[in-house]
Amino acid sequence: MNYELIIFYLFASVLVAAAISVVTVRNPVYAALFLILAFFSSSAIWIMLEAEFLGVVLILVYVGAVMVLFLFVIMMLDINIDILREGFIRYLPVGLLVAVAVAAEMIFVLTSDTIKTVVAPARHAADYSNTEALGEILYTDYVYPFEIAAVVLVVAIIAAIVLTHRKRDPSTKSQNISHQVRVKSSDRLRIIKMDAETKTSNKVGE
Amino acid sequence: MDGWAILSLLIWLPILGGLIVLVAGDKLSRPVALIFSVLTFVVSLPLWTGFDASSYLMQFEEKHVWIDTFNINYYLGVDGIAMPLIILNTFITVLIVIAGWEVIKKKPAQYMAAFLIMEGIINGVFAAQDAMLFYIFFEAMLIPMFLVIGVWGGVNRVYATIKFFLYTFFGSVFMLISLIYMYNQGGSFAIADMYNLKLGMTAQILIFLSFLIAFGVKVPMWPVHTWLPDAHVEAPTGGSVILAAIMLKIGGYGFLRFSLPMVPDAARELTWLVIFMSLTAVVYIGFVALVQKDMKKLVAYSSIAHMGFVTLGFFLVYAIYNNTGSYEGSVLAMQGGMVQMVSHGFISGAMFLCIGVLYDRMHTREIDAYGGVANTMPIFTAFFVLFAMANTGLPGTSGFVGEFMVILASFKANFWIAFLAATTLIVGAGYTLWLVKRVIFGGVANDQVAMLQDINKREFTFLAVLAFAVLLVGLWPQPLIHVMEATIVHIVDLATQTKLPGVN
Amino acid sequence: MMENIYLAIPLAPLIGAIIAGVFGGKIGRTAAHIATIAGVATACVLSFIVLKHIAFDGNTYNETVYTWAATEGIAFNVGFLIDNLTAMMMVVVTFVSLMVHIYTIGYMEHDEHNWPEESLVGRNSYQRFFSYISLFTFSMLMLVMSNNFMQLFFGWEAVGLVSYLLIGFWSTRDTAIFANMKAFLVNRVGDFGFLLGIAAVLMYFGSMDYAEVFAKAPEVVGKTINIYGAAEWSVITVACILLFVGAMGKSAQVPLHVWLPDSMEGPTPISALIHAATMVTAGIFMVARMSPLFELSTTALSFVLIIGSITAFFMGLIGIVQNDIKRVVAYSTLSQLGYMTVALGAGVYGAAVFHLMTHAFFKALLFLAAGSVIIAMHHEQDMRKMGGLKKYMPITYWTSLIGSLALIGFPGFSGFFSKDLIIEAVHESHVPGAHFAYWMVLLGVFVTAFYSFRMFFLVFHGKERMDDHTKHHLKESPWVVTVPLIALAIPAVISGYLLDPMVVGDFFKGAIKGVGEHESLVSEISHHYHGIFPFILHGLSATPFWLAMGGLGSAWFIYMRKPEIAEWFYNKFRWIHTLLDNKYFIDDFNQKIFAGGAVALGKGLWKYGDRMLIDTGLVNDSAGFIKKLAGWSRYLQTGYMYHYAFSMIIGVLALMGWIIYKAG
Amino acid sequence: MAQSMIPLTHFLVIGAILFSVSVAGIFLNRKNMLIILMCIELMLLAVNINFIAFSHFNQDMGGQVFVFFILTVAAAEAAIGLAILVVLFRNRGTINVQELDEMKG
Repeated sequence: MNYELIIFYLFASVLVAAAISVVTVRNPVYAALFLILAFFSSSAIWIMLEAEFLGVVLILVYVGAVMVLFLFVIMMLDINIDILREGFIRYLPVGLLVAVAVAAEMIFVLTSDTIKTVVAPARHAADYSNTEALGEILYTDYVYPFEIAAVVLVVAIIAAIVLTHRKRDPSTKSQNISHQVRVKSSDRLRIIKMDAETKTSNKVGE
Repeated sequence: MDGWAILSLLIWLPILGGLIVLVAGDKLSRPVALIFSVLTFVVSLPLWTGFDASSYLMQFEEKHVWIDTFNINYYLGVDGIAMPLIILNTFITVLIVIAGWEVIKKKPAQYMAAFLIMEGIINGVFAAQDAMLFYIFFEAMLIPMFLVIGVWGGVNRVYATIKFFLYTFFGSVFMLISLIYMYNQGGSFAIADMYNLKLGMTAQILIFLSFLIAFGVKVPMWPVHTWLPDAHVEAPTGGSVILAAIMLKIGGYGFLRFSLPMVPDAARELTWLVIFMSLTAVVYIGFVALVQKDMKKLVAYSSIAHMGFVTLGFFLVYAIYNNTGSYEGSVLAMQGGMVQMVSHGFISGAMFLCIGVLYDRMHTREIDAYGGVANTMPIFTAFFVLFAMANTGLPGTSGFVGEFMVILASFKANFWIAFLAATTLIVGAGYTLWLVKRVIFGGVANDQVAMLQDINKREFTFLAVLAFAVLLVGLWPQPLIHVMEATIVHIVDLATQTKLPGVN
Repeated sequence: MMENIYLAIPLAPLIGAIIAGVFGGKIGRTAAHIATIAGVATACVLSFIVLKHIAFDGNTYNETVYTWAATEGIAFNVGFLIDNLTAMMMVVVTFVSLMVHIYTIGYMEHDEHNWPEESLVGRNSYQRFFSYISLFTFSMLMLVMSNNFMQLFFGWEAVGLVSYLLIGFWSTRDTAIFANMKAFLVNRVGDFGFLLGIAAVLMYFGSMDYAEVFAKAPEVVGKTINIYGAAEWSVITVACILLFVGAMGKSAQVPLHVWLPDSMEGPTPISALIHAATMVTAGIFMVARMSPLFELSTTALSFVLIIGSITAFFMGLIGIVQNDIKRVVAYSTLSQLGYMTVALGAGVYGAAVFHLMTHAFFKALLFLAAGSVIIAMHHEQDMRKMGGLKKYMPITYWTSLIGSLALIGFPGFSGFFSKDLIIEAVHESHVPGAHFAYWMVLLGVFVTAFYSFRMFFLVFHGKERMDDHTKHHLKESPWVVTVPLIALAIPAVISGYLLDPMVVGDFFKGAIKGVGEHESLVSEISHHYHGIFPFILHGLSATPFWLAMGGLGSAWFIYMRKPEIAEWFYNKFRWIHTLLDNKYFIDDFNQKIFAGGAVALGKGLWKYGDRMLIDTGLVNDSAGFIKKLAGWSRYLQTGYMYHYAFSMIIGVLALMGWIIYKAG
Repeated sequence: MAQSMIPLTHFLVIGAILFSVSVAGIFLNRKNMLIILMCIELMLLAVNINFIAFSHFNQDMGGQVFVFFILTVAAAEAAIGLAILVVLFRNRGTINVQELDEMKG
C-alpha cells in the first residue's frame, strides 16, 4: 500500500465519518462542526487532485463564512431539538434503505469498466499554478458567467437582508429631516375668520 | 381589382373595424359597425363578379412568407367552394349588426366588435390556403364566439361556453397533429402540396379520423353534436345566427378541403361510417327535434339534421361508385351538399332571427308560452311561415335544392340511404309545422301574446332580405351551382384518385 | 306568340296573388278580388285559346323556360309541355278556379265574423284568401304544365303548401290547424315516396325530362333493382309504385286518405277548388302523364287498381253515416278518386282523366252548392238541422240536383259517361285484381247513389229542422254565388258528351300511351261503342244504372218515407255504425301509433340517447372523471416540502435504476 | 512521481457515499430544516468532488470552473436559505418542516 493511498483513505474515512455524524448527531451545533470537519477532509482530497485553489477556497468560503453563518443561526434560534428529533429512529430503516440503494446504484455505475480504464494523468511540475490556470480560464472563457455569479451573490446579499430586515415598530418616534426642512408656516398655523364674540354672560343675570 | 388584395382586405378590414368600434365606444358602435360590415360586404362582391367559374384553380391568390423556418406562408386564395361561403359570411354579418341594433343593451361596442372580428377570422378560415394559417384562423374563431356566448348569453351560459369550447377544441387538436404529420412527410404546409402527398393506408386512416373528429364536431355530426343545442340556447340571437349560418359550414368546408382530397383512400374505406353518422343525424335528430320544448333547441336540432344532408352529400361519392360502378352522380351529391350549406345559412339564420324577434318581446323561448302569435303579428307570421316552409324543404325555397339533389344522388348509392334521407320530408315537416302550429296558429294563448307588437322596420329589413335570398336560391340556384361546378368536379377527381404510394 | 301565352297563363294568377297578398291591406277588398279574378280570368281565357291551338289545330309544345340548375349533364329545367292532356287540365283548372273566385266574393263577404275581435290576422283575411286561391291556381298550373319531374314536384309541393295554408285559414280554430298539419304531413308521406320515385327515375333514366324518360323507358324494362335480401325487383315497377305513393298522398287513396275529410275545416270554396276539383286529382293526372311507364309494369298497375277499388268502395260507405254536409261530399270525393284510380289501374288512363274532368265540374258544383246552403244556414253544417230548403233556395236546389245526378251516374249526365266507362273497362280488364275491383266499383255505385240522395233529401226535402232565427233569415244566396253554380251546372251535364272525342277518339293519343294489352282494352270498348245515344240507351239497361236507382230509391224510402228504418238499422247494427263513424279507426291508429309513436321515439332518443348517453355519459361524465382524478391526485399534494423531496429522490432512484437496467 | 496511484473510481465512490449519506440525512432529519440545509451542502460537496475528480483525470479546467460557480451559488443559497429560515422561525416560532403545509391544496 502506498503512501499516497494511505493519505487518501485517511481523509476519505474522516470525510465519511464526519458526514455520517452530521446527519446523526442530536445537537445541530455538533452537526455544523462535523460538517466543517467534512469540508476540511474534502478540501484535502481536492488538493490531492491538484485543485489547490478550490481546496483553499472551500475552507475560506465555507468554513470561514457559510458555516459560521450556520452556527450563528443555530445559536440565534431557540430550537426545541427533541421535537425535531422525533421520528429519527422510525425513519432510520427507510433512510438507510434509500441511502444504500442510491449508493449501490452509483457504485455499480462508477465501478464499471469504462471508468476504470481512465488512466490518471501525469502530475504537473512543481511550479504549476492551479490558481493561475483557473484564473486564466475564468477571466477569458468564463468571464460572463463569472460576472453573473457576482450578480447572483449581490442578489443573495440583498435578498437575505430584505428577508430578515425587521420593520420598525410604528410607535417608535423618529425624526424625518426632509419633512422638517420642507415645512411651511401654513402647515403649522391656520388663520380662520369668525364673527366677533359678544359678551353674553351679562344678559343672563338680567 | 386585381391589384387589390381583396382577400386580405376581407380578413383585416372587419378586424380593424372591430378595433375601431371598441375605441368608438358604446354610442357610436352601432353605426360604425354597420359601416364596416356593409363595407366588407361590398368588398366581398368583386369575388363573385370577378370569379372565373370555369376554373377550379385558386383565384385572388396572395402569398407572402410568414414563418420561413417551417415553410409556413400567408397564403390566401378562393375557389368555387370557398367564395360563396365568404360572401355568405359577409352578408350574414351585416344582418347580425342590424339585428343587434336595439336589442343589445349590455356593452354594445364589445358585442359589435366581437362579431366584426369573428367575421374577419372566418373569412380567413375560408381563404387560407396554408394549413397552418387555416388552423390558426380555425382556432382563433372560437375566441370571439366564446366571448359572445359567455358575455351576452343566457342563464347557463358558462356551462354552454365551456362545453362549446372544449368540444371544438378537442376536435381540432387532432387535426393539428395530422397537419404536422403531413408537413413532416411533405415539407410543406400548403394545402395544395398536401393534395399531392402520397400516404400509406394506416396514416391515411388516422389522418381521416382526426379530420373527422375536428370537422365532425364543427358540423356537428351525431354523436358529437350535443354542444350545439346548448350553445344555441344560451347564445344571444346574433351568436346563434353566426353559429348556425357560418360556423357549422366550416366543418362541411373542411371535409371538402381536407378530408376528401388529402386522404381519399381512407375516405373510401370509412365512407360507411360517415354515411351512417349522417343518416343518424337526419333520422335520429329529426325525432329528437320533434319533442323539444325550447324553440331554439328545436331549430338547433333541425340544423343538425340539415347538416346531416351536407355530410351525406359529400361522402356519397364512394357509395355511388360501389353501387353503380361509375362516379356519375357524385358531383350532383356534392353540389347538393354545398347548396345545402349555403341555403342552411340563410334558413337557419332566418329561423334564429325570428326566434330572436319573439324572444325580444316575450323573453322566453318556451313553446308553451306562445300560441296564436299570428293574431298579433301578421307580418311576422308571413315571414315565419315562409322560413318554416323553407326549413321543411319546400320547393321554391332554398331548403329544397340541396336536399333534392342529395336525395336524388343518394338513390344511386343505395335505395335505403335514399329512403332514410327522404324521411326528413316527413319528420322535418313534422317538427317544423308542429312548431308553427303551437307558436303561430291558434287562438291568442295568453295576455303577453295579446300584447305583442308586430315587427318594426328594422326587423322587417333583415327578414325581408333573408326571405329574398331564400326564394332567389330556391327559384334559381343555377348561378350558385355554376360557380362551384368546376371546383366540385376537381374535388371529385381528387377524391377518386388513390394516393397510396406505389400506385400510379 | 304562343310561348308568351303559355308563360302568361301561370303568371297571371301569380301576379294577382302577389298583389292581393302583399298589398292586400293597402288596396282593400274590392281591388284585391278584382286583381285576382282578372288574373285567373286571363288564365282561363288564354287556356281556352291554348285548348283550341293544341287540341283542334293539332300542335304540341315542349320547351324549356329557364334552366333551374344544371350539373353533370343533367339539366333541371323549368319548362312547359302542352299537349291535349295538359290543355284539358288547364281549362278545367282555370275554369273551376275562376268560378270559385267569383263564388268566394259572396262566401267570404262576412269573413270577419269568423275571427276573434282583436285578431290582426283576420283583418285582411278576405284579401289573403283571394291571394291564396290565386297562388293555388298558379301552382296547379305549374304542376299540369310541367314537362319534367322537378317542376312536377315543385307544383306538387306548392299546391300542398297552399292547401295547408287554406285548410288552416281560420287559424284561430284548433280543429283547422290540426287538420292542416295533418294534411301536410300525410301528403308528405306521399311525397316521400314520390321523391324516391323521382330519384329512381333519375338514376335509371338519367334525365328529368318527360320526353327523354319516356323515350328511354323500353331500355329500362329488363333492369332490376335489389332492395332487400335477394329479391330482384323490376326497376319500372319500383319506380311506378314509388311515384304512385305520391299520388296516393295527393289523391287521398287508402291508407293516405285520412287528411281529406279533415281538410273540410277550410272554407268551402277551397274545398271545392282544391279538395274536390283540382289538387286531389293531381295524382290521377300524374299517373296518366306517366302512363308510358305504368304501362310497362302490370304489377304496379295491379297495385294501383286494388288501392283504387278499396278507396272507391270503403270510403263511400263512410259517407253514409256522416252528418256534416261537407264531409259527405268529401267522402264522396274520396270514393270518386278511387274510381279514377281504378281506371288508371285498369290501364284506361283516358277514362280516368275523363272522369277527372267531369268530376271536377260536378263535384265543384256540389261543394259550392253545399257552401251556398252553409251561407244560408249561417255556417251551420249539420244536415240534421236542415231540411226543406227547396222552397227557400231554388237555384241551389236545382243545381244540387244536377250535381247529384251527375255524381250517381244518371244516364245523360256527365258522371254517367265517365263512370260507366270505368266500370266497363274494369270489367274487361285482365290486370290482376280486376275482378275484385269490378265488384268494388259496382257496389260503389249503389253506395254513391245512397249517400248522395240521403244528403239531398235531408237538406232540401222533409221537415224544416232548423231553429226559428235561422229559418227567418233563409234566402237564396247572392248572384256571385249562384252564377258560378249555374256556370258549373252546365258542364256538369254536358261535359259527358265529350266522351266521343276524348276517350273513344284519339284526343289523348300523344299524351297518354296505352300499349299492348290496354290498348286493346280501349279498342274493345271503342268496338262496342256506337255513338253517344246508343251508349245512353245501353246504360239504361245495364247493372250500374239499376244499382244507382236502387241506391236513390232506398235513400228516398229510408229518409223520406220511413226514417224508423234508419233508426232500426242503427240499433241493430251498431258495430257497423261505430266502425264507419270512426272511419275504420284509421285516424285513431295513426294518431296513436304514428304520431304518438314518433313523439315517444323522439322523447326516448332525446332522453336516453342525447341526454343520458351522450351528454351525461360521454360528455359530462368524462369531464367528471377528470375532475375526480384531479380530486384523487389532490391528496398527493400534501403541501409538505419533504414529501416532494422524497418523491423526487425516489424518482431519481428509479430513473437511475432504469437507465442502469437499460444500459446493463 | 509521474502518476497518481489512486484511481478515478475511488474519488467517485467517495462522492457517491457522501451523496447517499446526505440523502439518508434528509430522510432521517425530516423535521429539522437546519440539518436538511446542511445535508444539501453535503450533497453539493459530493457533486463537487466528482467534478474535481473528472476535471483532474480529464485534464479539463472546465470542471473546476464549475465547482467555483457551484461554490458561489451554494454560498448564495445558504445565505438566502438561512435568511428564510430565520424569517420562518420569526413568524411561526418553529423550523419543524412538518408544520409547514401551507401549500396543501
